[in-house]
Amino acid sequence: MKALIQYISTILQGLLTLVKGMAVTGHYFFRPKLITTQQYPENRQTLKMFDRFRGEVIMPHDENNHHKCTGCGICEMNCPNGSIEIITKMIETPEGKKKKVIDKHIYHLGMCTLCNLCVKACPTGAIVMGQKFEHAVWDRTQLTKVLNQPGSELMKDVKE
Amino acid sequence: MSNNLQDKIETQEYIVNMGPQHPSTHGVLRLMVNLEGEIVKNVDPVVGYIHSGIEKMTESLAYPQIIHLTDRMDYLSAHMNNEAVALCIENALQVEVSDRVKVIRTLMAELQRLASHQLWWCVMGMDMGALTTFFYGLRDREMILDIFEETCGARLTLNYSTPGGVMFDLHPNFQKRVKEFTKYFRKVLPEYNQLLTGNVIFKERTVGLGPLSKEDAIAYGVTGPTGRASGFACDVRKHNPYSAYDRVQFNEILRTDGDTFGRYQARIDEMYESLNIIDQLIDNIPEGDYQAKMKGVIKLPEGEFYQRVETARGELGVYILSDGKKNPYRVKFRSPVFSNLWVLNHLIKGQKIADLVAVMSTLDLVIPDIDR
Amino acid sequence: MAFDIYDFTTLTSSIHQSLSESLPPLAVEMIEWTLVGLSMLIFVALFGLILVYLERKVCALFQQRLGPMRVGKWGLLQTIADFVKLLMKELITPNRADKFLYNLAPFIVIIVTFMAIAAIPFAKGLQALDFDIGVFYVSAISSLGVIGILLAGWASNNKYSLIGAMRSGAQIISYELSVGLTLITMIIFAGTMQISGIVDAQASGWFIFRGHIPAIIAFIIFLIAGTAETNRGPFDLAEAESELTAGFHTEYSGIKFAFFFLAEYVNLFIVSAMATVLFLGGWQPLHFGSFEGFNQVMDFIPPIFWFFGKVMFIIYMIMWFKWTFPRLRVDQILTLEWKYLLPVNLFNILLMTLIVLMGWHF
Amino acid sequence: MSQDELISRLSQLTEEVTVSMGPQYVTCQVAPTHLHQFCKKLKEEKDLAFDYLISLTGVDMPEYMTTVYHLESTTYRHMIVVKSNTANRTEPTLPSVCDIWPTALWHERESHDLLGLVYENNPDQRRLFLEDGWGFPLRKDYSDPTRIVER
Repeated sequence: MKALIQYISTILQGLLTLVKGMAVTGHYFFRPKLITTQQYPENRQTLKMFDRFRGEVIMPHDENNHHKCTGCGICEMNCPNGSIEIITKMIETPEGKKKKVIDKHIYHLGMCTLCNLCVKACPTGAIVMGQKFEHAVWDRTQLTKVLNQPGSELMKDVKE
Repeated sequence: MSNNLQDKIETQEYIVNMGPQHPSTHGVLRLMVNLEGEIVKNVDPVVGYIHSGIEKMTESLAYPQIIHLTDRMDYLSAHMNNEAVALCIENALQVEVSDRVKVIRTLMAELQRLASHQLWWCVMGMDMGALTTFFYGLRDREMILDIFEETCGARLTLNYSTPGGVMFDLHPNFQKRVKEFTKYFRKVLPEYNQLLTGNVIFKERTVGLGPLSKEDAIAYGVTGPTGRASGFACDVRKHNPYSAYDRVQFNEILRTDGDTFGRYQARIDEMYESLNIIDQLIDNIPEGDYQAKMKGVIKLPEGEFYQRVETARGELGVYILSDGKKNPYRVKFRSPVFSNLWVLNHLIKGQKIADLVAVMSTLDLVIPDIDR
Repeated sequence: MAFDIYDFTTLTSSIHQSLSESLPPLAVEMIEWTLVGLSMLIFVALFGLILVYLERKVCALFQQRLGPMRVGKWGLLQTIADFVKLLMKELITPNRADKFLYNLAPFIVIIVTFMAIAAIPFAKGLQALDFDIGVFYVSAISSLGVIGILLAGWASNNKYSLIGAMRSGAQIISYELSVGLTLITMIIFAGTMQISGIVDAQASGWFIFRGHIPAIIAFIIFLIAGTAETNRGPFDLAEAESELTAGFHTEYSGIKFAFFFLAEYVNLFIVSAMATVLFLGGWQPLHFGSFEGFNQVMDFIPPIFWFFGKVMFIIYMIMWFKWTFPRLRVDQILTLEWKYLLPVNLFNILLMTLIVLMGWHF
Repeated sequence: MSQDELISRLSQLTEEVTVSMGPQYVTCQVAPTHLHQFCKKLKEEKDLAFDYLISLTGVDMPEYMTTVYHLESTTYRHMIVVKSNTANRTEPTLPSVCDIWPTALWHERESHDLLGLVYENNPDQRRLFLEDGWGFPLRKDYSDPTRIVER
């Protein structure tokens, strides 16, 4: 008799736990407002990343097409993956002195791990992390970018 | 005639190749499973499909650069990995970091542990066939990832610890968000229990399955919640406190059953403990610098340094052998999953295929941590 | 052509009459069979598509997701797009598969489901086959599907498939017993095996109310065993995605895979329809004793809506099971059947017999 | 046991061991011939009880190959480092400790795979990550011009 009661109670208890589980899923079934998923490409306009989001390395230019990069190469040294290459050139300043300036700041997004070490190490704050996160391209070569815009110059008040 | 036929029939070993592409191995792990009907006779894990040679790469990198590679070992406890290397370097250089850094690191580590355990929970449910758990777990994990993203700029590969501090100061919203999260998560965790822990089918499938004794856990070096469920007191946070773990009160979750359900319950309990730790620290984050003054080029003194931290999966050891240059001479990561994996064969012999999946998910394998 | 939404016999008999006026009896027979077959085919295809869409939406809501939203409004055309995709896919046959059996298996599965659907009464007079052993016919036919699954698993020459097929075999053979016993329980109560007769007997009240305790027990067991019969929910061992990748249909692609997929959903419909017929009164509206006003309102709703409403409710329950519970292990499935469902079932038959003998029912 | 006590206790254990204080932990240098015996004692002596092998690291010093064992006692919570060198680089052989600590089986296998160290009496000395015939990438003289880019 005892075994029979135990047998029936195991069945009932088992059914009870099942009903409890169903209560949780049922709770959410009837509350479609709690849905947390987003429809990504549709909500592109409203989608805003956090201000520290590390999407890619960019070099901000002001309205006169001036940047802050002196071409010192510290970011290149700090990069663990070799995704930054600095090509410098010598120009002559109006005073007649020879000066080393940046020719091309080459950035391989395909090799970048977005570790933030270059941005942290940059003494002049010339490069920052961008917010863009949609990096898919058709061709791998498009991932290699030149960060300084053509014809851009060093800002006046940046110390070397 | 019939005798003749019986002699002709050959019985072959039934070897099923689970992986490297298989829904329940959670990565490129390959298991050669020797079956007899449904019964597993032997499991031979084959690893190396995602070996990235981190230990070799570190030998040509400067110390701050090593840290971002460790994100990619156990990507679910990225912060703890970063912290381990940072602590090891600080230890070697005798740099004292500020209290603020210590507390920030502890908070981040506990959030990371929660995120990792949430992912483990939902994947465990999915392996057992309850697909809904997967979405509930991810839903809650998203909140932690948002906190990470706001402060560190990344969701998975944080690279937040640096030698001597952290990469950024805490975001002004950090405290508010974490408090929101802990309040919400304390409400949701009982739901987890209602949905999966108490379920009679789940209990039937896990209780008493694949028991691991304390002696075996120590002998096989099984650490983390997996080892603690067997009674192996291996919580590095408790026994060799680092960062701010010496100033918080928390219990080391120790269980005696050591079966699949014990390992499951140990992780659920650890989530509560992590919430406790966060609650103790979140309101009193001391002021201070978030980055100690470090030299431009970090060179470790000659010698060997070892640092142990507790990741979400167990004990991570970082062994750095330095010859005084700016690159380490040899770095070894004693990764928790590497040691935990090999106990699988010991646990699963004589059980069924479905049990293999259940046991594997309570070992909580992250494959890049095995391969490194 | 007379059409009455409350009684389809007028429609069918008017078609029969108009055909008989101009054609010999044999041709009439042929044309009628073709018409019935075609309408069944269209029904199965359409209902399968709707069920797949519903399943995706229902499971999305359980999981706090949106589900398909892209193709058409709220993703309504998603399953049609999927179907077109499946039609266009290449049919791959594994190298060392048993070609004949491999190709035969999906057809067995789909034909069996078609055969079973013939006996389902959708509304008054809307039933293709009305044997005097209708219940027996449905239970006999629905157990044939496992042959297709076994053949598929064996012929694929895939280790996962074979394990899945073997599991499926063991499972269906066991649960056939439970389904059969619950059917017997209700046959004892109804006193007939003719499906239309069972439905008619429930005009004064559904069996689940009239049969009280034993009928409710039988209903719960039928739900559990029926879920197992359809290889769904916590009993989807034959597919067991996290263990056996896709189980018995791992190697199938394109339209052959679609047959298995469709058969699963049509089986789901058949089980739900049988539960409706046996417990929830088929197409009979809900009546409460002497509430005349209420009963008249209920009568106003056409029987076909009653039938599909009840079927959808049971399908929803089975989906709810699937998206909540973890999967059982193979030995636990057998334990559940032989240690719990079978004894309870046998006891339940005794109880039902007693109740019918003593007239303790409503 | 404090670290000083550990040093004196370990020095008494056998004669073939040089015990010194490392940067963090007590370090024991043992010759390969005595390694197995020494490790067995470490585990079996009641007051030492080093039952937990945390980590096993193979290191390629240019002149010799080393294996570093990090050990902990789960009862007393003291830690030591054991090292053993072998000068033979073509076939560096050390005794296996996998019968003492089963976890060593796979750590030794990893070390064998990446450094070419051979552990005697280890039953499973297959390659772990790499294919047969691959070099030993963690050795300092390993070169792979196609896959390694020098900076």
